Amino acid sequence: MAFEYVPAIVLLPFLSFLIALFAGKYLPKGGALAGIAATAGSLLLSIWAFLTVRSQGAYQETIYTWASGFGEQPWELTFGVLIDPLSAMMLVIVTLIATLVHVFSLGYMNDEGETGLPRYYAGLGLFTASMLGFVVADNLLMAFMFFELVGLCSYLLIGFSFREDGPPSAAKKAFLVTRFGDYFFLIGVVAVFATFGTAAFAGAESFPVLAEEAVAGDVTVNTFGFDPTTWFTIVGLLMLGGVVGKSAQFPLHTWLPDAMEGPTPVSALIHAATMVAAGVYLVARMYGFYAVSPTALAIIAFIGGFTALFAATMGVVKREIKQVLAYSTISQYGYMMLALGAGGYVAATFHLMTHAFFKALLFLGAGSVIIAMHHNENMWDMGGLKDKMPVTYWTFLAGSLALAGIFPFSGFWSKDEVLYEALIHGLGGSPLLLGAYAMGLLAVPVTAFYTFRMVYLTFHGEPRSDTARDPEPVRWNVKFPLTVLGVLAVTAGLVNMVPVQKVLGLEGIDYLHQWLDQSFDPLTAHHYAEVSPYSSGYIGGEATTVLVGAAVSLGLALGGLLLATQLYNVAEPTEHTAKLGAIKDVLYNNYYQDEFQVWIANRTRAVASVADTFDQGVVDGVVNGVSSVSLFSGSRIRRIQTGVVTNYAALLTLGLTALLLAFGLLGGWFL
Amino acid sequence: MTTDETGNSGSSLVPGLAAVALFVVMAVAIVQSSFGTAVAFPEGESIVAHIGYAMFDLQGDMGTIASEGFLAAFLIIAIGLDVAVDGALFLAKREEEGSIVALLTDGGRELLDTAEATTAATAEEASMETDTPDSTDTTEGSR
Amino acid sequence: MVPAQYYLLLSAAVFCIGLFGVLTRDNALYFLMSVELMLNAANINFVAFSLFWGNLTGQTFALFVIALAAAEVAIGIGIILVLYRNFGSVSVTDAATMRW
Amino acid sequence: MIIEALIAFTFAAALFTFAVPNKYAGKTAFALSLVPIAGSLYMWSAFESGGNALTGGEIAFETVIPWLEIAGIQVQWFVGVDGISLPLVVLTTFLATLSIVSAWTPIDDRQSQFYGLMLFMEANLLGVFTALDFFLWFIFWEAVLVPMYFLIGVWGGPRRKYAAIKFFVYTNIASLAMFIGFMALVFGLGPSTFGLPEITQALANDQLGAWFGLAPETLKLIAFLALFVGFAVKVPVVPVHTWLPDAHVEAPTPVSIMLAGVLLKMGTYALLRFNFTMLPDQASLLAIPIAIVAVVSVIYGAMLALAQTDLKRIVAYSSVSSMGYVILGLIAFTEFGVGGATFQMVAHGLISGLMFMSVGVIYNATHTRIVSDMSGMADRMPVAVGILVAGAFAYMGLPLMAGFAGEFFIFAGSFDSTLLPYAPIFTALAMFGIVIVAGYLLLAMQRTLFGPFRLETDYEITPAPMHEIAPMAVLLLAIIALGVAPEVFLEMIFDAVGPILDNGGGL
Repeated sequence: MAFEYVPAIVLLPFLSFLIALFAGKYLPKGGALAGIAATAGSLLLSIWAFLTVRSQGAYQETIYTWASGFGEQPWELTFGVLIDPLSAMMLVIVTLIATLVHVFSLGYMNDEGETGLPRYYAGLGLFTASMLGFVVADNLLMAFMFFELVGLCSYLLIGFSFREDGPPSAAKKAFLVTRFGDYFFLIGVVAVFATFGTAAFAGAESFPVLAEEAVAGDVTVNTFGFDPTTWFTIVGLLMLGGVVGKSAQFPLHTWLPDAMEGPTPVSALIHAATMVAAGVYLVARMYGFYAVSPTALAIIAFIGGFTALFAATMGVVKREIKQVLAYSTISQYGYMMLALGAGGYVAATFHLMTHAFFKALLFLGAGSVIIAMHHNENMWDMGGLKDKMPVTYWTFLAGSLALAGIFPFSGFWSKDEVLYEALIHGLGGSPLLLGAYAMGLLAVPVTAFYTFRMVYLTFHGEPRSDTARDPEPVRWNVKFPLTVLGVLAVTAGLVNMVPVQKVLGLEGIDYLHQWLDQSFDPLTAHHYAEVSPYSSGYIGGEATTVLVGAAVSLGLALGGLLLATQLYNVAEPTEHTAKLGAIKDVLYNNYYQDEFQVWIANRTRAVASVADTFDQGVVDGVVNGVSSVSLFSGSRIRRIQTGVVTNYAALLTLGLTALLLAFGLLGGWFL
Repeated sequence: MTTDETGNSGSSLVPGLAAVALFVVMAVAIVQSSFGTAVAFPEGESIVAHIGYAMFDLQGDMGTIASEGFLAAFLIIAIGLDVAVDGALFLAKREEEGSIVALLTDGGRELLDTAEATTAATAEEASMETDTPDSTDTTEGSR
Repeated sequence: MVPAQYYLLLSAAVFCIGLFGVLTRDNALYFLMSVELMLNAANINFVAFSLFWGNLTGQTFALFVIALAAAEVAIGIGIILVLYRNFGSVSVTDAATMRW
Repeated sequence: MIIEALIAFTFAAALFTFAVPNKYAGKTAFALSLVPIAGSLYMWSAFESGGNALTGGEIAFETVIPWLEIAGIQVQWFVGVDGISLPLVVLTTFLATLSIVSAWTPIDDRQSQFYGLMLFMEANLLGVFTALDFFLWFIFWEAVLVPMYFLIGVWGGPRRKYAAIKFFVYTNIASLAMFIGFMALVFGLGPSTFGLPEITQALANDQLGAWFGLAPETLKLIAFLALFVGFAVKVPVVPVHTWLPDAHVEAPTPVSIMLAGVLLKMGTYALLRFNFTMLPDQASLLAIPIAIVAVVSVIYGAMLALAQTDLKRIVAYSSVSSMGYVILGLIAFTEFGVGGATFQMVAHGLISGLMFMSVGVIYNATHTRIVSDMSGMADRMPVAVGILVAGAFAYMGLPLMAGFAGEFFIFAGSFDSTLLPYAPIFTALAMFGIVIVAGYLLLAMQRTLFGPFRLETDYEITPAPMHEIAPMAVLLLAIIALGVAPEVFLEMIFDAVGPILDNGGGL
């Protein structure tokens, strides 16, 4: 019953997009109310679908045939919905955050008197629709399509303030960098079609299942002359390009900090909670395909672990509050990738969920601070906001504790499970994973440090500017979303208390594990665990390993927190970056990654202008050369036309003589 | 060739060699060729009279020597000759100022000059007006 | 009877003499005369082959050619007059503005 | 009968428009051009696909009337459509009307002649896409050049004469090569008519004899090369593309729309009809060189677009790039490859039409097309810029817009090609074009449309008038509709493409 309304989950925000776009300027609040109504409606329908999945199991239906082939390529390119535990959970997350962000936007955009509100709400609506379309997609092609649409909305919303110089440039960069990743993704999609003839995620004829059977030798597919495993690794890595781009993993992460040029609610919705999650979600969606390829998994884990550490170090020195959050986002998605690569399907999904809540919370909290600070984002101008905006402070603190991974906030549970999975599978004979685990572990104290550096600089100490002394108050429409998310950030971890279960031996409190096992047969969590190439190893026993792992990561997090307290929880904090020496410059400049990409872009344009010169000079030069040769010879030959009639007569005579001679010789007249 | 003989009339004989060459080629070809025996005209018939018949398409009724009918050609040539004579007169009658032929060859410069001269003339002295009709009369009279 | 080749040789000779005149002279009046020669070369052929085939068409046509020659001279003289008027001479080399 | 009626009406409309006073010519031409739209829509609705017209499939709306006889070969008035040509006929009628409307603002001189020539061109284009007799087809093919020459040469920009002559001479020489190539085939075959179906089927049945001392295989190869060169210029592919940017830059906006939207498709349409339908074996023999040409066109064209500073030149070079995809799809010889290439012809026609129209609207307001001369146009012309942005994204292959559908079909088809060696590598290389196209379009948009408002030329910028926005909106809607429901054309295209693949395509 509920499943029949699943398309409406996607279409409702789309409707609000149309309303805001065409009628927004005639509506009160610039179309915000339509957006809130639509996303709230989607939220309710999603919850309904979620509950129905719980009672009736997963559901898949093809809704629309986009194109269908025949003959040797009988591919059905369809749109359909796949509602299983993973997508139902994601639907609830996306619609919930979208609704809250819409409400928050009332405070951030409408109350601040921004112009272009219909465009803003149209963008939000289209984004929500595209993201939901991506989430419910039942095949890779549909997923790719909505993946791209999500990118478009990101472009439109980052570049919202198009009258300034920064946002359009950041929007361009975001689209271009993710497009570069999507290029590989598209090759992957095409390769999947060419290999399997289908791109369905679920069902007996779905490509992850076929891949599994092909590796086992049960079916043959077109692997273009490669060994099946090798070919699936290649295809999987190609599709990983899109994931790396969208989820801002190294080396395509550079767009995300720039994307903070967009309005803060957009950063919360798109660049923290949902769109960036699309990449990770995609890997989780077709995890069965990756599971057959150990190499691809190892690469995913390594990219994830490296990004987690790499991005965290850059977050340490940033001055703007949103920049810190941006790098922490990159870093946290690194954890999810690490989990996926380490065979921790549930762990990744878990962290995806908790991160969505606490990062949305942190961004909205930062938005609240930015409203209060009259759009000054520099943390060194803040300070002492704790007393003036208590709701923001306490919720922000909850989010920060979750981000830092402090017991018992949600982030602790999920991050701990990620690291645990990496650890046991690493110990089980995958030294590469241990390397990734080490990087993930190293990132823990760094994360805690920059998180609390941010908290202390923003809320503690003495106000360091006039605006911080007299901040602008925020209204209910800001506080309400913060409160909801604050509660979730504290409690969301309770859905999956695996360590507690393992240590205390309690059965049945790993709700998320059970939940994700309810899907169609090959899409279940324990099936993935079976397929994945890893085996587990423990330090001592399982419970010991859990305890050791949790203790180490919690200890490191607390260490980072304490260091931050030491340095910045003072009345007059000073910059300590000078102590980093030469590393400081490297970190400030983001390891010169941006410079490197700008350099690549400039090289490309230099090559382009060389090509242009070549085209104008050589290719067109040949054309013009041919024409000038004929023009020149024409100008010479026309000199025959002397204008003197005697010459014409002479030419006629000679011509006639020559002609007669020719005919005579050929015809034998002179014999 | 074209430049150095503008003054004197027809000095260079070199182009004439082409004519000689043409003659040589034609002569060789002619000498080498052979024709069958000639048919010739029947004895006793008046050739001139038969030409007359042919001219007026009467050869079938009156004559015995084969020929085409030329009445149409005769009439066309007659008209052609008339046109030629008229044309010759037309070309010959034009004198000085503003002739069409002059315009064709000088790109209209003369017309411009004439127009300026005329305006200048009318502005300066009106007495000249009597001269112009006079000259026109003379031209028409010569026709 | 005289063989046809002789007539043809004569005609070719007359034609080439006319052509020679056209090629070597630049006085337009010479041109008229030379062209007259060339036309008459054609007439010789007409008449010769009229006799050869026993058909009067050639002879009749020769008459037309003569008439055409008259017309040509009439026009030609007119053109030469205009030529003289515009260029101050009857040399064909001076009337060389229609080139290139 | 409907096809003759359509062509005859359009010719008559052209003549009538010539006689209408300048002031009313635009509106008259618009009203008259609605009739061909209605006709083509009727054809579309009444069309029942029945295979490929050339390989013996059913020909819809067919008319065969003997006309002339040349060298013992019968020339016929032979027209008809199949699933390949019908979408192009619909595209032609639509774009012609929209470009006529888009001419209302920029064309302020000799309007009646301008619109008359536009309609004349439309009539000939309809002829090109419907004629099934080579002789008839060739007449229409060449007759398209004449109005185009005048439209560029009379109403064009400062270097219009250079551009018009270059366009005319270049494409005409190409036509010559093509004509010779085809005539070699005709004389080798000695068919009884110039009908394309007869020639195609005779070639498929190996009826080609030796001619002029050339063995049939050699003759086919020569003919294939001559035809390919002839059509490649029209498409155009690298390295015979240089007439295109010049022609586009000098041509007025509506002419650019027709040039990019329909005229370029003549080349790919003819490639499909002649080279790939009649001589599939030669195509597979030359698969690698052709694929190289396609990939080079995509990448090189896109790189050139990246280096341009004139908005119109950017779009012009990107057409070279997009046409490269079509060639790649054709050489793949798979359902999705060839079908996608045909679909891409229509899609690119609409999208490039929209892009040129948008650039034209900006030009009408600013009187400049140089990127560095302006910025922040979105501030002054929000609606036009909005549609331009949408069009640019369509060009980049945004899903649910026509461009993505075409490109995806082509990529999917060519990746899977069994005929083209190293197909996945060629496909992957060509696909990199989608990154570069995003690069240059986003860069150009960022510089001209966004940022603080600045304009070097002294013109007051007002929002674009309704009659400039409306055709853009129509095109955008069509692009989205085709992107959401490609089946409307794809089904009939696939139906007509299938027999081509059966006919050959494998060595």
